[in-house]
Amino acid sequence: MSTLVQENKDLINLPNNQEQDKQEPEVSLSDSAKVISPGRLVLRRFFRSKLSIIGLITLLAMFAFAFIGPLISPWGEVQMTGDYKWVTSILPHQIVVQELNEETGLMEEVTYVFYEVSDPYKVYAKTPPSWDHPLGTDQYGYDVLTRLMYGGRVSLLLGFIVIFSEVIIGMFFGSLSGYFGGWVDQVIMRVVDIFNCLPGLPILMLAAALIDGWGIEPRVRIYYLMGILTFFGWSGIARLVRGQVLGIRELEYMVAAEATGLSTKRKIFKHIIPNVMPQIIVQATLGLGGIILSESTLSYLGIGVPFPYAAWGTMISSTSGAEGRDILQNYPNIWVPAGVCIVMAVLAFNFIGDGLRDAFDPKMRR
Amino acid sequence: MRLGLIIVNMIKYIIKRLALSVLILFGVSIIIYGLVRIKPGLDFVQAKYYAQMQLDETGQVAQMVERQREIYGLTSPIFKGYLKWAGNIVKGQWGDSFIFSVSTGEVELLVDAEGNPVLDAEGNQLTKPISSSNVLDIIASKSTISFIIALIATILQFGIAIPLGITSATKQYGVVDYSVTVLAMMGISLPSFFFGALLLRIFSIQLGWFPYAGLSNPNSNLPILIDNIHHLVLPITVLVILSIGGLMRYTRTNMLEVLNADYIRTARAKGLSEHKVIYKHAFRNTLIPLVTILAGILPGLFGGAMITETIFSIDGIGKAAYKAVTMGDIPFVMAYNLFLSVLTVIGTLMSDLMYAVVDPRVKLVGGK
Amino acid sequence: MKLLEKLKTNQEKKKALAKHYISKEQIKKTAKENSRIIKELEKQNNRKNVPEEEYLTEMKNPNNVVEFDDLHAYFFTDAGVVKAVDGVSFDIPKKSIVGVVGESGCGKSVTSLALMKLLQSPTGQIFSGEIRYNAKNGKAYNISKVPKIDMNKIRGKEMSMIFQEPMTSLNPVFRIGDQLDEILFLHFPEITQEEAKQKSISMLNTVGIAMPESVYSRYPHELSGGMRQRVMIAMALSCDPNLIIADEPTTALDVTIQAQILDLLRNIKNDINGSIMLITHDLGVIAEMADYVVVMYAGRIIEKGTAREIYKNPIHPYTIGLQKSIPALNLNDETLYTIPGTVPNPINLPNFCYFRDRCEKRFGKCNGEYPKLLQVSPTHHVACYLAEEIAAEFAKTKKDGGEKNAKK
Amino acid sequence: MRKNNVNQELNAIRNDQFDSEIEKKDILVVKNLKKYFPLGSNWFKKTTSFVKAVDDVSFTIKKGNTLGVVGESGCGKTTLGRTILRLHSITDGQIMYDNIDIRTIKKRELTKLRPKIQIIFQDPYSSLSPRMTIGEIIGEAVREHKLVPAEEHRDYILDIMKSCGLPPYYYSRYPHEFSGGQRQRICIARALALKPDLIVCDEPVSALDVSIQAQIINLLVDLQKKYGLTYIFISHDLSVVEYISTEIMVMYLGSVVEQGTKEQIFKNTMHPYSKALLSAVPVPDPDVKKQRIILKGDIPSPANPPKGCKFHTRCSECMDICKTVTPILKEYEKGHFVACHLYPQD
Repeated sequence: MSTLVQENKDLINLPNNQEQDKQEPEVSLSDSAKVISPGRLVLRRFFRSKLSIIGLITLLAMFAFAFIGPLISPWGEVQMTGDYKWVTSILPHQIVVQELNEETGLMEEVTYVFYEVSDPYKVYAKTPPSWDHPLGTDQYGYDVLTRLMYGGRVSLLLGFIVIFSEVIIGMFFGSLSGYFGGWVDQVIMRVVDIFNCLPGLPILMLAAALIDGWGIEPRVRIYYLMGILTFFGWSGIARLVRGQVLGIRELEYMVAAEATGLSTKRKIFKHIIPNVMPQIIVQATLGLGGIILSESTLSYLGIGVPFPYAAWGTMISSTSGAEGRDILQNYPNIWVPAGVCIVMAVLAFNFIGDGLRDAFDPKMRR
Repeated sequence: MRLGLIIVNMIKYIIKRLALSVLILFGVSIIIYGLVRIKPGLDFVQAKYYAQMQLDETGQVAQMVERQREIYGLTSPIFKGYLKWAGNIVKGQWGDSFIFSVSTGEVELLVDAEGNPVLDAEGNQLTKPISSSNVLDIIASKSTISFIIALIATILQFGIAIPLGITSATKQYGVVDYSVTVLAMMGISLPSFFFGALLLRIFSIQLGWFPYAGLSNPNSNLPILIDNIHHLVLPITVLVILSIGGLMRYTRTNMLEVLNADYIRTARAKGLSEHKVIYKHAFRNTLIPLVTILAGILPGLFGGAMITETIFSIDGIGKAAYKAVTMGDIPFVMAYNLFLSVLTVIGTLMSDLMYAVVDPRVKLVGGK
Repeated sequence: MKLLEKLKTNQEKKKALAKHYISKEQIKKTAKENSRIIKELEKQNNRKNVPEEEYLTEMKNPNNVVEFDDLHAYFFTDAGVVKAVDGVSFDIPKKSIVGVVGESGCGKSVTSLALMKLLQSPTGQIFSGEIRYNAKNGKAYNISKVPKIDMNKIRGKEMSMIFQEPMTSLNPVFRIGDQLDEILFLHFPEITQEEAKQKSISMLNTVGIAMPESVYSRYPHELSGGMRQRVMIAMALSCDPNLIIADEPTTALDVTIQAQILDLLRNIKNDINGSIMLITHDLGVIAEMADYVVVMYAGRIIEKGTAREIYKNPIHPYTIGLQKSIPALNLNDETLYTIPGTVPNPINLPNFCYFRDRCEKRFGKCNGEYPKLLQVSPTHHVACYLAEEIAAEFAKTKKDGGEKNAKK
Repeated sequence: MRKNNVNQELNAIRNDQFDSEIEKKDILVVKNLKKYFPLGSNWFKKTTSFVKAVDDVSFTIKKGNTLGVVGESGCGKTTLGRTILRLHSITDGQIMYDNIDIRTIKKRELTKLRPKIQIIFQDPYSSLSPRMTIGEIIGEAVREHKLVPAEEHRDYILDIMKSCGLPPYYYSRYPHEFSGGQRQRICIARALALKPDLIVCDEPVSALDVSIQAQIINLLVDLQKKYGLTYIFISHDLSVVEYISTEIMVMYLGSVVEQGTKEQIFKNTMHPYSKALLSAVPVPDPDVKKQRIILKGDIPSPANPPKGCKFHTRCSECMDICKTVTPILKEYEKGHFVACHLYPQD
């Protein structure tokens, strides 16, 4: 009989065959084959989809552009182009220069308001694309390409930090609510309900506008922005986690974990969290796109990333306001690239998120 | 008898949900008020009138500022202040906008110093329109045009997205399916301000097919309605394209799920044509999850589209809110947020009720 | 040196294993090939305005309702072609119950879905073979060639189906009455609303529903599983079909409810003028219900015959093992007999007997190609080399008998 | 060696008072067990009605025996199994495992007791966590309870796997690679690894194919002989229960209708429901045409069971008394209990 046993896994050790000597087959396929963990299976399925690969490549390219690009670029984020040796500070539409006051014979700071390439200070604002400035310069004379890179830094980094904090908070409250149930669940879910009823953009605007009034340093304001986005964004993840935990709690392997007397810590960290993770990862990836959109919208409204720091939204906001029509009509090189960058980043995250969802759950394709 | 029981259950359910809604709105108002109060230094009312107060000799401005601060409970500690503000909200005093005022439609009869009516040449008493900067009045007056735009956009959105979503589900991996996926992805990924600007640049500035901004053109010789529609084409396009993607995907996913159900196989086994299987048996079941979307429509209908209205200079509530934010009109922004939250709560309740209408399995039970 | 050796052995191991895995190129190739085949078959299926002559055929035996003739139903997946039904031939005679039995994944459901042309398109396709159907009007259709549109006239009216899950097989948003009436309106367009309602209620009465009027206006979720299955049967009966396909009709039900439903099925079989194709994995149910039994294993028929032949005189080791491994009431043995191993992977099946590796009676011949279906009695067929002798004997007597007859 | 330690710990929480009451061999004594699930509540969060999933069930199992629990859906057999492990809170009654009162012991002591009573589930697909290897699944609770020294852990697990018919290379694999029958073996190994005395088998073979079903049943029987296990075998399949059990309990809507040894239940069936259940089982023999008792109607909802005898709505021998008076479970021969008005009730 054993001569015919080749790669049949189940023939060995069956109660029926126990009388016969059970020689385990030496090296069969099942013995030496690679162990495919669920994680690797997901990755394999993920890379099978063209769209997810496109998304991943786009994202990597954008990261390189945003984080390596500025190191190569000869221009700075707030470096004005022109013959401006005397320029000491810059604000929107105005420069302050040191000038000789002929009456007193002293050097004095004089503020000039400018709109265009102007003599005698030759700030090269709104120059068309050239070798020096592949995408031209904007209305302040900054290099558009370099600003795009710095804007990418803000958007991508901010997106990742915000989603990470959201996931941490959401997972904490969601799993608490789903695992313990009862009044804990009631309280947390009502709070989540409240956050879900808040209007998205308007409440962000209210918060951002109020913080605007605090007169915080521009550098620090980005962190406040992150805080606001996290504060108003965690509830969705909490609700998702709660639903998942509730579902998993009913599954028989959780009952088995209870029956074998595992500790609560082990049940949560070994059984619940790893099985909730797939959904969270998908949601977080898709959410990243949303956060980038929110951030750029706030920046567009002028209450996000503050000037003079670059953000994609701010760059597009040059199409509104006093000289908006002019820029909209005559200088697409100033605002179109920023829009394209936003679309590309959000699309990339959406592609990756979709790919991951299909990979995690092949039955629910798209 | 049975109908009676259903109605009683329904009323019980609604009462219970309303109680819950009040709780939620209570929480929402705490967050909104809390945001306003965590501001250090000068409070927003004083800040707004700071310059005027310095120049004010009669003390009128200072009085007005004090009245405003009373409304927002800024004079008391935060907890008491909240109760004061919330009480005012319930009474209907939502505060005054700093920057907007609208005519209430009523007029004040003009009188001179002695109290005699001021007459014009023909002997009629002169009048002065009364204006109000109460935020509720402003919201009411500004949301009309926003509502019209949103209504058209929503109808178009549903009318286009649902058939397309169904088609792409039934012809999975076909041409329609791929185009729908791409379109949906674009819709989700495009920022409205960028897309609006692009459309303006191309269709208004470059090609000149559509007007640049506003609602009507006084120099136009078109009939007023046609002129309005002409102005609204671009903003509505933006709204539709941006919201259509999500709805299409949602329809598609749900349709795919329904098409895998056992009862669809039963319907096919009956000998029903594919058309009937999809548009009768599958579609009714796809409607069930689609009803949840209704919750989001209500705030969308009355809340205006902030960015789109701004870009196309349409004087709706969205543009007003945008202006209020940029100019620091916090009373208006607070009211606007609260207004939207109320709409969301009502929308959720309505969609839950609709659920019971669409899905016979759902029973509204007051107790549970 | 050692490192090199290790590398070498690793390489060899990889190579040895490679044949067990599908490479990316292979996947691409199969996907491309699959989509080509699917497209062709779908084109065939989606034709419109096809003259009836194209799919008309002759029954081999006019006393059969359905004749499966070398049916191949495949699923074209990216991992390879799943030959869910691979060369199945059997007949369903008029006014009889034919039981199809086998374990999950043996292709019994796929066979019935192929007959109804309800295979999950586009991956599931009837690849080749004929299914001849003897219609009420005396015509014989070749189901595998009938285009989708014309199939709608056959489904529900000529043959109908009862599914396994009564809980999910009725549309939850329509009332029972609407779902019953719908099939009547569809196949008898001239029927009035009143007549349809009358007919539906009488149908509900037939299947033993106590208050048909009240059930008529209820929603499916208000009924129990047994009641829903009765409604499904009423729906299947309402157009007086030639053939009812019952795909595991009682698996999801409780034992006492199962007894009710089986009783009902037995009764209606006497009332109606048709046959029943009963698919189940439960040998007990088949024994009680069926006149003829077809045993399937891994997409093929391994044994078929009358119920008595299969139960009293099984020949194929799988049939024997299956019967011995059920713990039957009051038939206690010391240990339960088990068939070792599991059902083979349906992709890339070997070209020897699929049961060989689990079979206790295998011998040298079993390494040869897949055994043909041998006839061992006028109604009994077995696909096993063990039956060769009996088959030869039978062939001889048949020949003798034939000669005798001829002489007479 | 380690096992003794666990036993010592358990001895500490054992209540000796009961020693005299029950025989030493009785491993599990269940008395008047009730499990009610709250069903809806009014505005003030007070439960107004219950589903009586398990209503006054008593039984005793001796070591090495198998108690079969039979019944149709909604009869409370699964709830009974889970309540015995205190996976549900116990509404009322007493569960004594080896003189330990499971209802009243503290959570910490319960955790220590857990390995002694194990459970196997119906669905082999949802009872294994998809992100753990087979070795982890079987071994994690062994590690948690420190049943074997850390250095012997792997060998111990491999040993257990071997006795469940699982080849050693499964150790580092994931559940998604295995079929239903193999998964069920893994579940059995997980339970067995904790050196249990009692295993509650909750429909362990209902989801499996016929040929695999036989393999699993045989494995269970072999393990019982080898390790002296006690089973509570829950199933709706009478033939499987008859095969594996020594005693049988027939349940209907949360109550026991008949209880006795296998021979008593099958040879001398008394309750009309048991009779109907037995006659409803299809026999795989075309020549046997048995007289079938076909019950009328559906199983009533457990949330709203009929008054009197719960079975009276479907019973062919229903009398007037059945509609009003609930029959009590009474012993008619040694160990054979029936709850039916057809037999003298006092």
